[in-house]
Amino acid sequence: MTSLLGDVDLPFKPLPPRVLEEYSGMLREALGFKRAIDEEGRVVDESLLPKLTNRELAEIYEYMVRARVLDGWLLKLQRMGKVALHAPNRGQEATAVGTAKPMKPHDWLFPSYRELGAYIVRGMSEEEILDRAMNTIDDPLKGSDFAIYGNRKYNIVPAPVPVGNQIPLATGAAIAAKILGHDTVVVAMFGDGASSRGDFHTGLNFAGVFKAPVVYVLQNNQWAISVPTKRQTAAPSFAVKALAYGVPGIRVDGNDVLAVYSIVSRAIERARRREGPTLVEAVTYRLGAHTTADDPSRYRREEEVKIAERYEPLRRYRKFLESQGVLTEKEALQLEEEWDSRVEEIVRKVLQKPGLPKDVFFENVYERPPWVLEEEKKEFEESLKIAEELGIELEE
Amino acid sequence: MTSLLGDVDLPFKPLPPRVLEEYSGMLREALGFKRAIDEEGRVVDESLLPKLTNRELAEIYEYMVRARVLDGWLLKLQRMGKVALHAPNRGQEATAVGTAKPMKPHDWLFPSYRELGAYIVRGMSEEEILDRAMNTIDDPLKGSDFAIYGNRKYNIVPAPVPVGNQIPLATGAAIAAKILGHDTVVVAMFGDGASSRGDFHTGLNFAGVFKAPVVYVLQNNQWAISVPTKRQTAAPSFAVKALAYGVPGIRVDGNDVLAVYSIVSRAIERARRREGPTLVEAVTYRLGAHTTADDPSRYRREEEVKIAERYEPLRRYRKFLESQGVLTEKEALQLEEEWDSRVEEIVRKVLQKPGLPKDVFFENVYERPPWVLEEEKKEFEESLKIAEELGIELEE
Amino acid sequence: MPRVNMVQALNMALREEMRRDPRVVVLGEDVGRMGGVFLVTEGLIEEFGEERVIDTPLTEMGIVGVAIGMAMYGLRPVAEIQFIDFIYEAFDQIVNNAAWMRFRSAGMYKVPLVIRGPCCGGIRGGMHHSQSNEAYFIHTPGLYVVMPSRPYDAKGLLKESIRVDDAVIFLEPKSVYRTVREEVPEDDYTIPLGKGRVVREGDDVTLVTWGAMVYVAEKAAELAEKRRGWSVEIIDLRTLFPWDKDLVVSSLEKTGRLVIVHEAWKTLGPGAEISAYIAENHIDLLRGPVKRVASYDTPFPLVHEKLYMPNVARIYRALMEVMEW
Amino acid sequence: MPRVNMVQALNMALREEMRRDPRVVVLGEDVGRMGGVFLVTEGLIEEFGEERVIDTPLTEMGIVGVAIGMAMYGLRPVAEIQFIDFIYEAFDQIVNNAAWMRFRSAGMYKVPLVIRGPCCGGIRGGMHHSQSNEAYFIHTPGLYVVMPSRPYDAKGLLKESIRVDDAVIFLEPKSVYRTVREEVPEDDYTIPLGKGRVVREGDDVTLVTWGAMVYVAEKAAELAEKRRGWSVEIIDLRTLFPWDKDLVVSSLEKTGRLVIVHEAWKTLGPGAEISAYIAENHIDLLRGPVKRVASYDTPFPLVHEKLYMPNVARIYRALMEVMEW
Ligand SMILES: Cc1ncc(C[n+]2csc(CCOP(=O)(O)OP(=O)(O)O)c2C)c(N)n1
Ligand SMILES: Cc1ncc(C[n+]2csc(CCOP(=O)(O)OP(=O)(O)O)c2C)c(N)n1
Ligand SMILES: [Mg+2]
Ligand SMILES: [Mg+2]
Repeated sequence: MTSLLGDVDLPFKPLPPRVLEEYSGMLREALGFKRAIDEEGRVVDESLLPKLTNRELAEIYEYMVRARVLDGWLLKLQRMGKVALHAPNRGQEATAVGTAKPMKPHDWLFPSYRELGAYIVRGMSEEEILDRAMNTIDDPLKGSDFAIYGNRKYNIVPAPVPVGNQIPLATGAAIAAKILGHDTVVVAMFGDGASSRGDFHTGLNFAGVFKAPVVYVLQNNQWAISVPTKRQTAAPSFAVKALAYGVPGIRVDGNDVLAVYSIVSRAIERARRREGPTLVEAVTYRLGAHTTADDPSRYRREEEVKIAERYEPLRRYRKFLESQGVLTEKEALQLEEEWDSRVEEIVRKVLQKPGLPKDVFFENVYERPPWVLEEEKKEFEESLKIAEELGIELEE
Repeated sequence: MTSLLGDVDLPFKPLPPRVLEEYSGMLREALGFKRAIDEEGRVVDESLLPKLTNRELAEIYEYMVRARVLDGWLLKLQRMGKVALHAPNRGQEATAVGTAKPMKPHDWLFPSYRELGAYIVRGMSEEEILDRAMNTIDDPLKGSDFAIYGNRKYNIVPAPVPVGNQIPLATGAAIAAKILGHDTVVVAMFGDGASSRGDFHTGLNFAGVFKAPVVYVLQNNQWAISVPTKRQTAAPSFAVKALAYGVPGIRVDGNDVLAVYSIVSRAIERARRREGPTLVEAVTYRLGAHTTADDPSRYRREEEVKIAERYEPLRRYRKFLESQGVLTEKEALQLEEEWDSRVEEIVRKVLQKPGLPKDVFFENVYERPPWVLEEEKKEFEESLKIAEELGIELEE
Repeated sequence: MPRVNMVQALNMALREEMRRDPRVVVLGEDVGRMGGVFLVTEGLIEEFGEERVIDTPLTEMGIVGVAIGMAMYGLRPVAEIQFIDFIYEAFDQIVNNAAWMRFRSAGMYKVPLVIRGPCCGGIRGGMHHSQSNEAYFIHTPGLYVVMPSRPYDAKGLLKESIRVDDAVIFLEPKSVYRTVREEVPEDDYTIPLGKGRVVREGDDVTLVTWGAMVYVAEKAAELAEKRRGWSVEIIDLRTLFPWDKDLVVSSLEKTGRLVIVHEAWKTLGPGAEISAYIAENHIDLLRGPVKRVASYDTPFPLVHEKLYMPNVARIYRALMEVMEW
Repeated sequence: MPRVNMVQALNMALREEMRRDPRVVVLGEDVGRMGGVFLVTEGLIEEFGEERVIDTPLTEMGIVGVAIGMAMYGLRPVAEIQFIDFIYEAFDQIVNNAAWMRFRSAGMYKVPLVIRGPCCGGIRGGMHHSQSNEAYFIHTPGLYVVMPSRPYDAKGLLKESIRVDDAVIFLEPKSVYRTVREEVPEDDYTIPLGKGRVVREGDDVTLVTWGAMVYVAEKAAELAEKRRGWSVEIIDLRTLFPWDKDLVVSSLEKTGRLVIVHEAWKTLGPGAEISAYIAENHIDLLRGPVKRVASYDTPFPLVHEKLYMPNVARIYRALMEVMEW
């Protein structure tokens, strides 16, 4: 934007040619498609192979496996009536893991609800996730909402259920880090549907204006419940939306964990150097239902899902690892079995835990409860007594 | 967006080259600067000269003069305490007139609060505008808000005071026109500041997705009260924001009435052919204060305004008209005097008119007032009686 | 007459109105191909096509804002908010445009719009799939606010809401969606806005409620009758603005005692207005305190929701307090 | 002690808190170079720089959303809404994040944020520069709601609001901004949230109010005293959530009569809660009806605003109704 304040360079003329040039470059990235390996695990772009040790490469695979195994268990537990709702992660493990892995522990993550892999990378255990999902006494979020994870211990802010309203928060946290002189970077994750919300607009606009050290990872999994991307926007990519805010946008194969890792880690470095925000569009595919309450056969063809399976992130990464001599197919599959039995054990343990106390919802409304809540709590306690006297079961 | 629904063409690949091509073209328009005549009234782009008769060319000038004269009167009346608030239009007459002129009477306008020229082109008289500004008995909006004009007679929807929230309404009206098979086109006008609101985002996004027959004219007058454009967005132009929605955006010299006319009229035709929406960024300059309540010396340099005066739309258009033999300088200035005395007379008349009835605000809340309002109206009437009995003046 | 549940009754209402009036359109997230997450709009896209049953991008601000523009232009849109808890992004549009466009334009433009969506708790939906936020809309001049408790009313009230020339917030207690079935005529009938109904007659105390709480109140009333012999009159308001004060007052004339039960938060919940109205205009009728049983003033919890919302014990306790005063 | 007006008192509060605590930042439209349209933030950018006094793009959703993120990260932002009438775009952020983040995160994240802005009528500002929309926030669990009526309170309450570890909606009656001057200490003092004050003692009737209505109520009370000999006790609540029920109840114990006066719309305005609370818990204290004088349930009009808002005649009428009951 032609500078005006304290400057008399008036804008009644074309923009300087360097702007068009810069924007043409940004456009190519926003409409491109970065991948390091193809769907058969073959390297297609060396420059996108992160410099990682074999051990680290294997670790990335293990995170993806853990996410997938846990996802399966959450589905199972939901069907058993032990979990209120679950949003399947299957197919999106590469984006979650590839995004979280390059973050430092003190960086902040504002996730959405479909990123088990990211939580695990940042240190959340299966047990904690199951405590949350089943609202045991150890639920770190004390029964406050469903399908949502977060814990300050890992600098993971609990996701909002209202889609996308974490985006300006992430921007604000990043601006705060900058003001305070911290070298923290903030990462926000959300879906293609979230891009339609006002929050996306204001969040990215502020980030552009204030050069906030934040990386937005938009997981374009092709669907927002039953709404396909072409109903979400007429733009040819989501990455191109960044250009509206003077922010670079880059489209990447979200099922290629290495490409996601490389692109996100560059964006994080850029943010850490205080050069500004980036929007990464990770092209992926939601292989499962939207949530356990959803029946996708109402709106999408099985055929599409079958084809999408070919691009599924674990298989291709496994092939890559094998080709690099990091892990054999057998070792890889063994890992899955191992984690499956480990999680089974954890599930058993968590199922034994008691639930949250009855009055838990009176906590954490204010730092100091106002008299209104104190009076209400008294009424609450009396009503429990009355129920007992009457011999009625309130929670049936 | 790669089509997915009922289509198995999965997006794990770069976008087709034609998309990049198309978008490169859009980018050039969005970062360009269309002008038909330069600030000395010399033709610089023949292709942007609209095919208009001399009579029509002169008429356009007259509209601009009327807007300017009326603007002056509103300022004067505000200083006299006769008008609550006025948002000066000076410097933006070309955008207002150039936008409204190519519209058909049955097209709908969703304006903002700084477009006297547009209201006049669409048939609103000085008298009506003054009735509104002074809330006489003939105020078409019956005292409902200040600095806002509108009348269904001319298909002008009263502007909102909350900046920008007319944008999705315009989109919705356009979609409705399309559904109903009308050939109506909708035009929405708003400022650079409005582009930051969620409404801009959702309004343009829906327009892109549903190919709504709507033209958005963003008047980039360089300021949103004291906030310069570079604080509003880090994007190099406002037009480029359209690309986020799959919508063409085009940057035009908003002080060149002919360029605005040509570009808006092409956008209207495109919409009328049901080929989709357009965002026009009209680059202009707010020569006056933000409103009569504002003191711009607190935040901008007088020097800037002086330079901007050189680009002022009436002078340059006058030069053009003279060079084309349409109107001499003298005739042009005479027109101004003529309108000034005409408006003076109208002001005198309007000043004589009585105000609105005391209970006017009970009207038009609902089609049929619910009992709550009926009871309140009774209380209201009683309170007037009590005031009389007590001998107190309530409205001092 | 078919025996249908509330989802089916709402679907009937939409279908009939869309057949009757080509200006009626439906829009929202997943309302088309999918038929809505609760299937209220099921089958409509097949009958009326993509132009009248419109799947939208994910933004409540956009859905409502665009629907207002449609309504002003001449359509009669019914906008679905997938869960009413998500309506807050649309708040500016609802207040400034849906509610006030008529006033702002001195009656030149009207907004015949229905904003409908599932509300209220009872399905273990947590913070954002359980709210009863009607108070925000009742407080806003220019809106009608409606909440049916049973299929018959749902159909008649939705049809009326679509025909009214002002904006209506139409709240559907989702816990009732499939749990109550009754005979619902296939004819064209409507129920006027602003009229409540007596669910259960009684002489000792008037209990005013709406939505799913009608059923909880009935249980509490039965218990109170059985245990203490108290005779509780239950009124289902159905419309929350304007509420049926004549019905409430005439019941109070008989009972002299008032309990209000709602799922909305207690502080400035709708019960506050009803109580304050009585204290202002009919205090002479009161033989004791006016008790409100409401959700506690905390965000809606995922766990123990039945303890958080009004339940039989809480209502019973309130009845005791007014009867034994 | 300097004699200052409310704008100056607010400016003092901001300046002192910013000096005391480097985490305090100010953001909003035109708050920087311009010092705010009412000059509440005048001079702050000169003293604290662009990083702590932040001019923002034009979006209330963005201002509030970004400020919430800042607060969670460790700053203590004061976000200005240029006129509180424009807050609706931020509603989703206020409810879901400012008010509920503590609950959503089980206390792991807090939002020490003040959202402040000019409210209320009396300056002929029309629909969108005059609203008293505090009821929306009072109804929302998790927020404090504050409205000072005079410079001294404005300073002490704003300082306290900045220090509180929850989100505060801080409403400034703009008609008082420059019309009332009084001595305001330059020291560091705060006024606790939740405490009202007795503006005027009296025995016959308790009048509860806040903001600019305190002055109108005083005039009405004087008139009532002079004409009828009625002794009116006026309470300025100052904090609207949680409101000072002890002060109101103890006054009622003396007077037995209650009138509530506010600029918010009557239906479900804050007066409804106060009245309902009394009817619920202290009906035995009441010697007559509880009257509310409030703005009518229509959008705020540009013309005849003094007839629309509570005025001396309307308050006098209410006093008559409770005294002569
Ligand atoms: C504001 C809001 N509106 C509606 C919903 C209901 N809803 C939950 S998830 C979802 C789709 C989200 O799509 P996307 O952002 O693409 O994320 P994905 O589920 O694909 O991961 C919708 C509409 C919601 N949670 N929040
Ligand atoms: C939602 C909202 N926030 C704040 C304001 C106060 N305000 C009135 S005009 C204005 C600036 C508008 O700038 P722009 O959109 O560029 O239009 P311009 O005044 O330059 O014509 C502001 C902040 C408002 N009217 N509405
Ligand atoms: Mg998605
Ligand atoms: Mg501007």
